[in-house]
Amino acid sequence: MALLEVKKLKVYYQTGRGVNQAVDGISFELDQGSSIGLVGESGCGKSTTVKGIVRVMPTNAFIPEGEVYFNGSDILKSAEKEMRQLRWRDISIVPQAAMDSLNPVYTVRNQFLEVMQLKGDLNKKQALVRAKELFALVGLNSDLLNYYPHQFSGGMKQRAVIALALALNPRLIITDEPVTALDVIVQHQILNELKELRQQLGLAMVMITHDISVVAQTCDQIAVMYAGKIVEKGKGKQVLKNPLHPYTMGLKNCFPNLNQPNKELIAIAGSPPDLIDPPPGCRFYERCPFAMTQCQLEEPGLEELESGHLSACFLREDIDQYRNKAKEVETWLQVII
Amino acid sequence: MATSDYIIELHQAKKFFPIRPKLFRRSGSDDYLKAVNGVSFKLKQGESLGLAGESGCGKTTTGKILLKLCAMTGGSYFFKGRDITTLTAKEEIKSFRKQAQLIFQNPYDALNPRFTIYRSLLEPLIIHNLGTQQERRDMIRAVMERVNLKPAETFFEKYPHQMSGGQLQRVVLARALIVDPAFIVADEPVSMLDVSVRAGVLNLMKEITEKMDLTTVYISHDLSLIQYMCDYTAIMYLGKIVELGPSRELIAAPIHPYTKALISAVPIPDPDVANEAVNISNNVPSPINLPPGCIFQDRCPVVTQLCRQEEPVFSEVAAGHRVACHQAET
Amino acid sequence: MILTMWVIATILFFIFRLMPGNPLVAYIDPTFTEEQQQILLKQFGLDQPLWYQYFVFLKNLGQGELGDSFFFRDSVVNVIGKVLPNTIYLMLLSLLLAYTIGIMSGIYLAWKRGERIETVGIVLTLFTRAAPQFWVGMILLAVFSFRFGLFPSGGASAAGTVYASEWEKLLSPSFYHHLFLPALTLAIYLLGLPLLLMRSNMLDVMKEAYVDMASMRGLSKLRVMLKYAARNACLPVVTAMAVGIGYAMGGNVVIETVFSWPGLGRLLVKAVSTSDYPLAQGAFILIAGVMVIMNFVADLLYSILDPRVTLENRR
Amino acid sequence: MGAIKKTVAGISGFFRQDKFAVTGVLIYLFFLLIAILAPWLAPYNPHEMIREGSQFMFNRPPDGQFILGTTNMGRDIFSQLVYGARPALTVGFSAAFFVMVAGTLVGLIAGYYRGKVDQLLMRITDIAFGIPFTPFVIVLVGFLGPSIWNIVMAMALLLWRDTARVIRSQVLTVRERGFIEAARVSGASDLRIIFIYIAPNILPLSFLYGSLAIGWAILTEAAVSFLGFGDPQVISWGYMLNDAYVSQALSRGAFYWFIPPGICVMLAVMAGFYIGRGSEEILHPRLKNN
Repeated sequence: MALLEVKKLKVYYQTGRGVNQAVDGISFELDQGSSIGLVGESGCGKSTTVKGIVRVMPTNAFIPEGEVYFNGSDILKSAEKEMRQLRWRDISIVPQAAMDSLNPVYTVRNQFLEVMQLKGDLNKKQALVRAKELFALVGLNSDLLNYYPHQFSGGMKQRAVIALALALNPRLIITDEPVTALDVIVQHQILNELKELRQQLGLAMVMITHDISVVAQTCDQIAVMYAGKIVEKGKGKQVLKNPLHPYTMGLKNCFPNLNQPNKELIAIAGSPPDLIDPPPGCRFYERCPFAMTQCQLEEPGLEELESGHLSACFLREDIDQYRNKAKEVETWLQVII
Repeated sequence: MATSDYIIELHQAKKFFPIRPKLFRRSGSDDYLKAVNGVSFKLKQGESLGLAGESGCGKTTTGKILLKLCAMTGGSYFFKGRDITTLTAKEEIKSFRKQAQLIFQNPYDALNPRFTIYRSLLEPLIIHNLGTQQERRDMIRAVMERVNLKPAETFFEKYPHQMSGGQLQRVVLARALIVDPAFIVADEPVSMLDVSVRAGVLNLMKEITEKMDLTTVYISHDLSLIQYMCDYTAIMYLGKIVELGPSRELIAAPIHPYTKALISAVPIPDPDVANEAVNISNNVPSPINLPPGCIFQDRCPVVTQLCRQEEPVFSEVAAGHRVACHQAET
Repeated sequence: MILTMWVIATILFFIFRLMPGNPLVAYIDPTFTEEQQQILLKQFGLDQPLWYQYFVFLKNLGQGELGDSFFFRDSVVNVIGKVLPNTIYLMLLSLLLAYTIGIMSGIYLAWKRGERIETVGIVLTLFTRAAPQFWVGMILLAVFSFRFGLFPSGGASAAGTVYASEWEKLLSPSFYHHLFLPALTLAIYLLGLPLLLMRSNMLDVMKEAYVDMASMRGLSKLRVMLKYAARNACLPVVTAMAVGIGYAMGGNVVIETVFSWPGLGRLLVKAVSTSDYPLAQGAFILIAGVMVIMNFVADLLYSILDPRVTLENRR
Repeated sequence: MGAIKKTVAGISGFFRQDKFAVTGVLIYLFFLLIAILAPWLAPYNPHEMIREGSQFMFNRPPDGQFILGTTNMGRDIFSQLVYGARPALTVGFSAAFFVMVAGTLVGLIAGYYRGKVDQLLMRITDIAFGIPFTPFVIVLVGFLGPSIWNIVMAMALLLWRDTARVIRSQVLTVRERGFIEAARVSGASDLRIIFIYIAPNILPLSFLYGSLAIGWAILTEAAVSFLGFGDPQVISWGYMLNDAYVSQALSRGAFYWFIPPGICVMLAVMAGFYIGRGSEEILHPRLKNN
């Protein structure tokens, strides 16, 4: 049984102009100890997905349908009180803005002890011992516990937030752009640490990022999101080496690669559709160089084309040929917005 | 004054910020944040240089110095053979402003929210008194088409909040180009844009600067981007350039231990490439009171006694490739 | 701070000396002869050149010497000293009421964001801000004092009562009976600031990542609201309270007059209307001094309460 | 279904926000109309001691003849109320105008030039903040003589301070924004940057403070008149309240005398608050998207 199973989850936002279908029916599952990367551009719904899973959402967000099974039970149906029990004990989060996720007017120690005493049923002494252990685990000096968050550097803060996420031995950790704001060297170290900690503690992880280079090296599985939907899902290697969806192919062209100085960058023309009134067919239709009439009318479902490798696209045969075409600039110039 | 071969000649540029003394702390004489501490390079027409480094290394301040947006604490800066630091006459400053332009990191913030796109592009023409009414309209149309905002008229009356990030960055580029500059500084030009849009803006900038033979300085934390865009790369650390050379050479065969560490830390979008170990510590010393010797001594894996006593000279190891490291000299 | 005080004192000096309106009118019997008037002028140093008067004024001010009141024929310090405690009691009680109720209601309204009760609350608060204080006082007087006779109609003590000491006054129920209506009026007026400030700070703070994260840590909503949102949101309110003390001193003028409360504000009004300028000057300088000090205290409080301030200054 | 409900709630909420400003403007238009039409609306001369035959109409409760009754001197309260709109609006708008212009200019210059200029101007502002407002107005009016223009001047001398401080901090933020740096890079002069780039972006804020100042000014004029330092030639709402207070209207329970002027003051002040709240949204449409 999978540890986390998200089924057709929808998270919508109520806005002044109408309902924004930010996350529109996404499904994925995650086994104990494995990891998945949700990759996509801003506004594709990856952060909203996480908020929906743990149900800590802005007041104008709501979940019209979907199921989220954690350890076999549907947590979307559980009461807020039970949900609160689940948060941090079983599912913890390393947020996007780690810098701002600690309360500036309390010491780090205060915030560690609070979680462990209230949620972990430890007494103060035990909690303090545990806090020191956690700091050691992420490579921070335990003296730093007595400091205020603003006295930490970006990397230190990120480590402290990771330590806090591990405080109650959760089974699942969700990291939202965990290294985006950091310098490359620190970024590199934190990613490696996350990977080691995960193996050491047998944690499952959902990682959210816009940067395919980051998931390439940290996650077993990758799900590529576009405009509120998962368009492609598979093992890391499958998705990055042999993409099935034209969007993934295009996305790969957008990243410069330090090892390939001659690689030419190719942009994807246009921008994602307005999710308040999305078009009926494939949401990538307008920007897709291989779009067909069918794509405009009908929405392609996510289908398994190779073992464990799924794509939501009507291109289901001869994908190699398209993949090669997608590497050429001319292909993408044909798209007229 | 004789014109020089070089568009940009920056020599030992320094910018120190005084640290405000605290009420109950005795203030030492050395309380300066040395944001830029002796940066030198020269650029010929059409050449491009990328300034890379971690946050706080002084790359953005260097960019500001190049645009005369902040006064230098020390050093000299010649632009087309003219000493820029001593410019005082309003007309001369204006003429420099016409030739040196800036592309911003945040396109959402770089345009006046109360101006239409047309008005934003008209401003530089009014300020520098270029063209007649009709000519101005044609110039604006031409420059917008040049940055692929076609048909230009459909954008004239739009406000910045009605446009996407990629389109805005094109407008910003157009605003820089409309006065026909010789030199452009681009400060993290795409870091605020979505990945799929970045490539378009980068390619456009590359194409235009090459076609117009513009001298450019790119400031970025992203080495892969700099390699893609620039002829030369300079790696900055704590206000100094530690290594400068032709981009591909520098990235393929880095010499300075800091450059090596930086390059090995860059994530590669390829699951087959094994993730190299970075072997330097992550404590960046404060740029306020630095010890004597090499600025990298505390983090360097190959540090020697010499490094703790003497500052290495920034010297040439190959044609156009300079490094500030004692190990590189032998 | 001392500079600010000096400038204010100087402005004040010149305002008072250059004003038309002969201060002697209030003091001198019209039947006095020219000669007698001259003697009085000399007695108050009014025959000296202006610059000389200015230096004497500064010197005296430095020594805490404010001259003699024309009207009360007593030293200004004494006159003010007698009424000052009353003003302080009034101010403290109403600040306490206003800030306790204000902060709590502010938190409550932020919590009820977007609900009908929020709009109602805000409109009601705006009413308290917009209603003239003295008018609110008049209504309270007319209803509770004159119509129902529940509270005395003015003053700080029942007619004929003389307290032997401040302590005796503070222990007497009659004093609080007199204090209640003016304090309530002032509190109603002061309430709006902490309430609106607290609410908008709460709404800002609730957008911060650490508040979201606290909920994600599975902490209860009440705990998140109080320990995370309210604790951070109340910093500016606490400093506003320091500034509020200064404003309350100044704002008392009207309320003290309505309730005939023997305080500093009423004294100032009386002094101005009788052209008793040493007294008016003294009262004004005292109120201004409190304001200047409280502005300074507010800055100080802010840096003490917020651990980030010292760092952010350095950036 | 829930979605539709939420949409409706969202839209009506949006209108509710704007309604504030509309209400404020309507209230001012209403008072303006009353002020202009006062001679036609008021049944009596507000100063006139009305008598029927030889009988003075002292202390008459409201009836068909005197809508709001008469004062203890036999003056028609309703007529006084109508004429009271004139000084209120005059004081409110003239003080607010001065406050807006002076405060905005000081804030713009201090915020843009920073350094010594800023320090000097902010020191002056600090001093203004150290002077207690109501006592200052009372003292100044008390000695300069009770005239409506002295009241306006006394208020204007101090009220600019809030606007200046807020505008300055806003200017400090705006001047760090990219488009200001862009203007500087394109060689725009300081004056051009201040008035063409920065000023339009802080205008909503100075309107906001201007409209709040209308409220404060009306309120202060009422307080000063109540304390007896008002212009005796002018019948203002504050004067009416003073009249009622000193004539024992409270003990007589003559609510019809002192309730209406208070409500008028309150409405006028509220209208200022409402416009302040709304104009921000009208002039700065992008705020709505967030």
